[in-house]
Amino acid sequence: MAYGPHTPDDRAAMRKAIGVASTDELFADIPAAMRASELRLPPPESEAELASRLSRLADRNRVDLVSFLGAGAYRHFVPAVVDQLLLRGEFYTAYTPYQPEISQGTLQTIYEYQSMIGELTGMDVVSASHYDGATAAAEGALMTCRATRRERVLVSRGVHPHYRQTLCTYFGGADLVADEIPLVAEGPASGTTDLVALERMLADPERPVAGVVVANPSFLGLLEPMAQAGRLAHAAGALFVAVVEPVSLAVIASPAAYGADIACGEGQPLGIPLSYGGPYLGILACREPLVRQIPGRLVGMTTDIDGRRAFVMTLRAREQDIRREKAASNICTNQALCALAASIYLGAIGPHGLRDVAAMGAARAAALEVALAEAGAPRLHPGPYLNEFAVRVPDAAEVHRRLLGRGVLGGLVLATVEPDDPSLADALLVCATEVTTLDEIEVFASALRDEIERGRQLGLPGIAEASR
Amino acid sequence: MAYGPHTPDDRAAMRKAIGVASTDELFADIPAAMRASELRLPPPESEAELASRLSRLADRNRVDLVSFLGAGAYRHFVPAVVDQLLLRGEFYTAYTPYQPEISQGTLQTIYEYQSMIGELTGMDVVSASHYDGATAAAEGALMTCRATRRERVLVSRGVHPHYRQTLCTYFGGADLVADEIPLVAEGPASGTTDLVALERMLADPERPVAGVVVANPSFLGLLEPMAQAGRLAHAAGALFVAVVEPVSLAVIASPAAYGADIACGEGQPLGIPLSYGGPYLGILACREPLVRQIPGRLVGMTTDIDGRRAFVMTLRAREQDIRREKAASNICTNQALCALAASIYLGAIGPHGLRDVAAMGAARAAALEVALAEAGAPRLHPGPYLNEFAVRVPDAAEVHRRLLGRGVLGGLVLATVEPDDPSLADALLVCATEVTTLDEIEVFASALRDEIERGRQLGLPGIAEASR
Amino acid sequence: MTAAGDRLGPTLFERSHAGRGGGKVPHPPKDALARIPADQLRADGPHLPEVAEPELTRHYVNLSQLNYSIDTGFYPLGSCTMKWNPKVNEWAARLNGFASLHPFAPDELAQGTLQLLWELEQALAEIGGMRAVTLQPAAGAQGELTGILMVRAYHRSRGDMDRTEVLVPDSAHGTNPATASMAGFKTVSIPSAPDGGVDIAAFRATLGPHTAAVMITNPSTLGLFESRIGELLEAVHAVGALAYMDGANLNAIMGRFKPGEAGFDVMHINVHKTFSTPHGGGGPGAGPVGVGEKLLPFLPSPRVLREADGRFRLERPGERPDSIGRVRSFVGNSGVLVRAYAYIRAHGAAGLREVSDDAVLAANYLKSQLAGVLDVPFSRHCMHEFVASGASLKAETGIRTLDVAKRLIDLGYHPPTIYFPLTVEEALLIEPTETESLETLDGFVAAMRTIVEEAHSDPELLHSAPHSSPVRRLDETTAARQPNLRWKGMTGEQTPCPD
Amino acid sequence: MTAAGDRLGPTLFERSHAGRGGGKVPHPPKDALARIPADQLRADGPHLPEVAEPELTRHYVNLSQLNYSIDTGFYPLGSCTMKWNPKVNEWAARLNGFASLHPFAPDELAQGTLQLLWELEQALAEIGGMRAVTLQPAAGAQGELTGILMVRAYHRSRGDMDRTEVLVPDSAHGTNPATASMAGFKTVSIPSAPDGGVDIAAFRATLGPHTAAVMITNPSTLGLFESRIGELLEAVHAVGALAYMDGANLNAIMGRFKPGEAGFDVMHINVHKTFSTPHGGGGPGAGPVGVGEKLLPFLPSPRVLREADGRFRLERPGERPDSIGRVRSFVGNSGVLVRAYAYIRAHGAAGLREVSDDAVLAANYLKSQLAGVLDVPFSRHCMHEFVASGASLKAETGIRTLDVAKRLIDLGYHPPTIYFPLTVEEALLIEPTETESLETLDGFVAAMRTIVEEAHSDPELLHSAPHSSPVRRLDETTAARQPNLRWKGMTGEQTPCPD
Ligand SMILES: Cc1ncc(COP(=O)(O)O)c(C=O)c1O
Ligand SMILES: Cc1ncc(COP(=O)(O)O)c(C=O)c1O
Repeated sequence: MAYGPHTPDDRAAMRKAIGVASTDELFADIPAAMRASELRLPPPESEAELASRLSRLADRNRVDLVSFLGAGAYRHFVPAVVDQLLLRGEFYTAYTPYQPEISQGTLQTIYEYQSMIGELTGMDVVSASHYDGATAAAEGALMTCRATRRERVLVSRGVHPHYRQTLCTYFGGADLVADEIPLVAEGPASGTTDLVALERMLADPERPVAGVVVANPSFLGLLEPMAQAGRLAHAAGALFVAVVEPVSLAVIASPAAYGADIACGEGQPLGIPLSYGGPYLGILACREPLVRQIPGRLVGMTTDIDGRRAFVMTLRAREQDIRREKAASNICTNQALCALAASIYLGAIGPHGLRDVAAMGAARAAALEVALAEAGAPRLHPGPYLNEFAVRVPDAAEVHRRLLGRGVLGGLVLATVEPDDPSLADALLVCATEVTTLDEIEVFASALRDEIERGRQLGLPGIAEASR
Repeated sequence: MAYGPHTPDDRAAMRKAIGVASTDELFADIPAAMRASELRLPPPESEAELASRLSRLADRNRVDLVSFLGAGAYRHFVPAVVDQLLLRGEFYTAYTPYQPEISQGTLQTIYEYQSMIGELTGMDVVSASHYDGATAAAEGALMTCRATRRERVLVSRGVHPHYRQTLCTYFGGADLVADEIPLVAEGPASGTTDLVALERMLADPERPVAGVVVANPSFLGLLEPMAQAGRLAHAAGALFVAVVEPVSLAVIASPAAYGADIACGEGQPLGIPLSYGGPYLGILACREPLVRQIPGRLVGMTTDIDGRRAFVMTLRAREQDIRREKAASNICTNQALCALAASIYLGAIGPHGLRDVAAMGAARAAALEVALAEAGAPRLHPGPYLNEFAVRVPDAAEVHRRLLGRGVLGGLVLATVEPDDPSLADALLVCATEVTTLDEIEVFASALRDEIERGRQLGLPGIAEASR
Repeated sequence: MTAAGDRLGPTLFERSHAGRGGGKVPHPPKDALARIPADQLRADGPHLPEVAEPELTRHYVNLSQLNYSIDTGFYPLGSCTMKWNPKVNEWAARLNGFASLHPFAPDELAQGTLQLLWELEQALAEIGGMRAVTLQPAAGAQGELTGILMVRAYHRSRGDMDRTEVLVPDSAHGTNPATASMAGFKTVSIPSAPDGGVDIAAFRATLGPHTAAVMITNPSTLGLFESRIGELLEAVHAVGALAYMDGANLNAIMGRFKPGEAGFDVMHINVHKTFSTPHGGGGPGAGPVGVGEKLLPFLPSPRVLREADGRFRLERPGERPDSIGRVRSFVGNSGVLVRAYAYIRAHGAAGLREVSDDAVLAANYLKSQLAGVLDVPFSRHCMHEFVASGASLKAETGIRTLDVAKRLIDLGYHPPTIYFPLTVEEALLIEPTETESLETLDGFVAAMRTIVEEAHSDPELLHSAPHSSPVRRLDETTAARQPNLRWKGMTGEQTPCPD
Repeated sequence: MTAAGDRLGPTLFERSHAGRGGGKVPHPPKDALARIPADQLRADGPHLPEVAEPELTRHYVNLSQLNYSIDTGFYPLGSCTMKWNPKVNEWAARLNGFASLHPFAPDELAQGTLQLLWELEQALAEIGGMRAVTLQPAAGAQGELTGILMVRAYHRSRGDMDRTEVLVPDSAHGTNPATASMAGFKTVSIPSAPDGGVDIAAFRATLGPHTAAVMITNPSTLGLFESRIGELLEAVHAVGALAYMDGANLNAIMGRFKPGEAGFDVMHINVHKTFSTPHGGGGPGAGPVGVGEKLLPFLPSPRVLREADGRFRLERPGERPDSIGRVRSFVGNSGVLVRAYAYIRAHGAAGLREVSDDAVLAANYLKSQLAGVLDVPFSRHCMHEFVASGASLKAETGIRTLDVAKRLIDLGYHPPTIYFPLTVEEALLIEPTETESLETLDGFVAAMRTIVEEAHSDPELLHSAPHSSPVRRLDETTAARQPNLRWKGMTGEQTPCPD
């Protein structure tokens, strides 16, 4: 066997001790009629062969393009110390810290993670991690229903579409209602959550609202009127859930500052590789009064019988292994190692470094805005943004495809994720971070200019429309 | 500062405690006239900038060619476990284990390294590592002079030219003599050490020989008449030094088996990356009677005051820090981490795996021999080889250069390292290991066939000569 | 610090000193945020630790050494399959082509990962005897939710709206009932028979037109193969319900039993158990779900598709209207799935079967050796794990299973899972896995013997164990009564960045 | 194993069990070796350990935890510059383009590394004030040998054959005299003056026409800058000898003193000290050598050259006939040099100067704090390290420096270098480096205070220290009298260790 220690002699010794003549006897409980058909899989490979297969597969992915893609997952510089510490077997080959006496490493790092996310969000309670931003948002929304005993949440359309879809799946299962708050269609606030609609939706006495969920920055990169949305929610007896991006919190107002009750979001930008969507880090945090509603693990500080400071999982009565069908959630395995990655990243980069990351992204994005506008792709919305924004590009999908051939991954074609929103039909969502260089912006802008020009000359439908 | 902890406040506090107003005062002992001129270096870089600079430099190296280059440094598959364990800071950020109570990790791994190399070579004593194969060979040769109190060694021309040159540098410094044993020019033994010449050189009563140094396989890849050479050396009262390649020792007779007194060689093939020549691993081992002559560190097994088994550096009276000008060598810092890499590699691959590596290299080399011969590049020497051999190629340097353009690194142009040996004028030294695929051999052979053909058509001088 | 001396250290917050650290990224222009309205900007903080790289590293290196882990010793935690995590898998997942691929990368840029995911789906379907597999769920529990939501969608699609119950054996893992609740079902607990299997009569009595699904863990959390599985499945299907298999214990049965072939309609797999992806101190894992024909239309979206020309692509939004939708963002925990794929390719069919055989052999061996030492309530052959009990020991000596577990720590072993399953008094659920040597198993048995002797000769030693661990038994009551869940305030002063 | 319980384990040989392991490489055809004459083949063995990957890993992980290291704590080992080893450097050296480059790769395939090496040579020459630098030597001691061999070649090239002596201060590191011997010279020891500097009068008396070179360590191994350096160099050159500078202590003087500018003819640099490449438990390092005008022709070959078109190449064999030749295979420890380059680029000129300033500041701070605790024989400002002495303590309490060192282990610190330099009684050579925080330095001082108190109150505690380390004081006598230098034979039986 590839990794196991057992030799034929070892197996014979074990069989003898057990008192069976063959290993087959141990499987006698499997009814004869139900024994498995032959297992058809490719033959085993030595590590050398396997390594070369995996290298070839990895090389089939193209990660060499100049990229402006964000949309919920972000490229950042990760200091080398992060991965080298993550590779310590004592961390990554340990289980959930059920035996605190020999798990203080994991426990203290989780406590510190909770503390760091507490600092970023301003929240009192931080769960030890959820699967990703989408499920954290769904769990956050479910918390509002449990806490208020109401059955309806309002979710801004500015929340990442995957999060909205996940939330719908979870709410559908639980026989709860999730309604969408529209975005402002025109004017200076266009693209942000429609506060008038929100107020109206909250006012329905038949259908009391448990929670209001708004993202800042929004999926479209816009800064949202969080304080106002929160006030409206609270006025209607609802809780306010902020979906946040953690790097932005180095410079953008914290959920606590604008009165959110629950903060959730995707922790991937904190030192976690893109890895085609996972493993990422679901951030979920809340104010103290909601502590018994929060799902997932919590680690607390205590002492041992010798009076030494120590850490332990606590308030376990919320969890499935204790409460079973009455648990706050079914979550068991979480994303602890990703939480560790985020902690080490934050420790390595420090508060000033994190501010630099956020502000550099903002600076590069401003340069990108100017360059793209000059290239013929102006912003779609006028409001303030941090480091991501939508631009109007005639025949966006085709232009985007052609840019790939020129080595540029020109952000996200918004129509592919929001096919039903005509306002996003010819638009790209683009993003810059601290790793975006001015050269890359130049490359993107000039390639885009060429392609728009080319489309105009061909008189493609999208272009025709845009030039009307 | 990039990595340091000191803030301006910290520095002020330290200055205050010391009682100086400025750090400059601490440097008052530097005579004013001798203060340094301004240091002119490129500006500092953040880790993000530095990482991107280093990536770009690394990418300027071309390591994607199909390679048949060996000649003293070999490509091998290295199991992933090797590097992951080497990255453990407790190993690589420790110093020489001067405090054995808190260095048992390093000490035990060195003891195990000594034991493993002892198994491979059959020698009783193995030094904790030398700089590389070349310096190990030089130190091995120096040992023979100390042990015999004679001043002359004979070195086969079949020893790697870098080793011979290094040995000459060391011997020149020590006012000792190193004479070269020629290779057999023709016949079935051509290319191997000339035993007749050796016998003659050993016979000179005026110039008694301390040691005879022969490599197996030789630089040209040939298996040498080690037993005979050793017998001749011993008959003349000289010691016999074998230069060995450690992977080959899985299948080839060990130095102990053919009576060598000292074994040395390059340990790089044991799981150490090519890294453009270093850090590598100088293997140096000897029989028990020579233990007080061997330079470098030795770790021995002992007990602590509680009777627990433990390891410690021992027989230190050979070393520079104790014996100063009378030491066996000036070596201090060695290649301990590379010795650890070799140990982990051997532990991971196991004795059977190591045999597979050696035998697979032999099998691939045999296929390569056939393919190259068919392509027009026959072997230069008829004798047996393991996995490396020389082939005659008309206009070798030019053909080799043109192969690069076709993505093939066709071994070593022998004339570049042995410019004075006419028998190697139009020859390539090629090598196969377990990572060489049959496809790669095919690519090499067919490209070579084309290039030889092309040269023939152009009637290049080298070709003209060869077709005579 | 750790090779000798006290092994505990301060928090990173206590190590913080204003002005330390930095040097990782270039500084932005001063006016970088000038265009952002002031009321959107953060007024203060965040007050994160400021430490230089050396101190940061020591902090984590020293903390890591306080952990027990597979990489340091034997970890026979039942139900968790703490098998070896191969090092090549860690290398593979970090290959730049995998690690730097953006989840919204157009399909044409993602062919390597898409192929890997597609091949992995095929392999898991083959192992489980299922028609198709989704890799989207992030963990076993989310796999369960995904599966039960599909069951729900299936019944609804047939207009069968009254199935409000999910049946779960009393020995089941807590995630099973919790999942049923999250999916809007009522959990009905079904009792175990004395032999550890499901009580068939009670089971039949509970089944009915309200039953949406039965969730069966097979082998069960008692480590026993459900020998009446044929009868059970027939009864489930006879009432129109579906059969869910909790495949967390798949490690016992690869190549021996394919749940889909046997008649299960849906199952989840824990790649962080059977397929060796590391547990990470609590995660991440992945919980692929396999389905039979009936549930195919309801699989979450997007699926990974192979086109006629051999290229791979993701399903587009809305392409499969009956899908239950998304259960998370993007396609799944791809970085984890790379490891599972590597594990399966390293083994092939024969290797995986050998894994299960060796896991079962090791468990039965350990059981046979412990039989005289502790109670072993179920005498028939176990699968990959088995339940022991400290009931007699407690009766004789007053030593509880908790004490035994804590004493094991002193002897250098991670304790087994204790007090689970809930159906066995003073339970120890012991799972050696296939990657532990005979010497290791024997060492563990010897330690258990020693402890049982100590229970008679020196019970106080056990009550107060562990003695040699970095900390000793903890005050969990205070932790819960006055929760301290985060550090507040830094020890140093905050000042601007030095570099 | 390590989070609790006994921390020692068996050797890998004792863990071996025939038939374990494997799976790493494919099997060759059976007849792969058939073409090789039988008498060339190995008859038996090698009897290397056979272990599976889990056991192998645990072996090394657990062993690693028995080590003290920079990554775990404060390591003030004087003369060794145990500074922080930045993690980005480890990443860089492992980049495939660097790590997989063959040393015989044609220059056109090696432009990245050649450029790096060339730039590094320039940077080191600038820091040392030298004309040129060779990166070939594998360590400091080999740098010394290279330098002294160049000195020898220089004198010979001028027909000056009678220079048979190298002068070395009595406080010098052992490699200096050992090097002189290896290069065929006689070592003449020159005494120190009471202020720790060279005794000028004695020095002048020793200098003469037989003097080939003087090897000066500056700052000296006492941590003192040689304030009479101008006089010394003048005297050396006046007799036609050359001045060698042992630059192992360069960490103190970057940006403050350039040896080449000051008049040194040749120096070596330890990149594993000043430029942060890890010590690796004993190596590898690299010992670049800088030379002034006079020794330029003698530099070892090959050098790295930059062509007019900006491309880089290696010197060809024989291209520079006066070269002393090779001192090793290939161009040098390139993988180590990548790390040194990264360190220099991370700091730039200001950063390197700050490194030295902070190293000197920290050493003087520590000295000031320890002044009342131990003897501090030299009162003037030290450079990056300083000598303390336990002479008074020994006189008062019988406690030796060795006991102090061992007791430090219990308190969580690596001891300083002890009994070196040889010129100071009961010496402790203490080098904090620039990467240790004030809190760490203060903690060390407090520990020293505690120990000195204990020396009076509880001397037995110190005689028998350390108490908390994995092993205690060793029987070094038996180790040397009956050396056991390798394991012979495999056991597979021994199972003292549970993991
Ligand atoms: C039997 C069983 N089912 C389900 C689960 C839940 O899996 P996960 O922890 O991946 O959510 C577990 C994990 O502990 C389990 O043991
Ligand atoms: C002053 C001094 N010179 C020379 C050396 C030798 O350097 P290396 O150990 O790299 O050979 C050392 C190293 O310990 C040293 O401290």
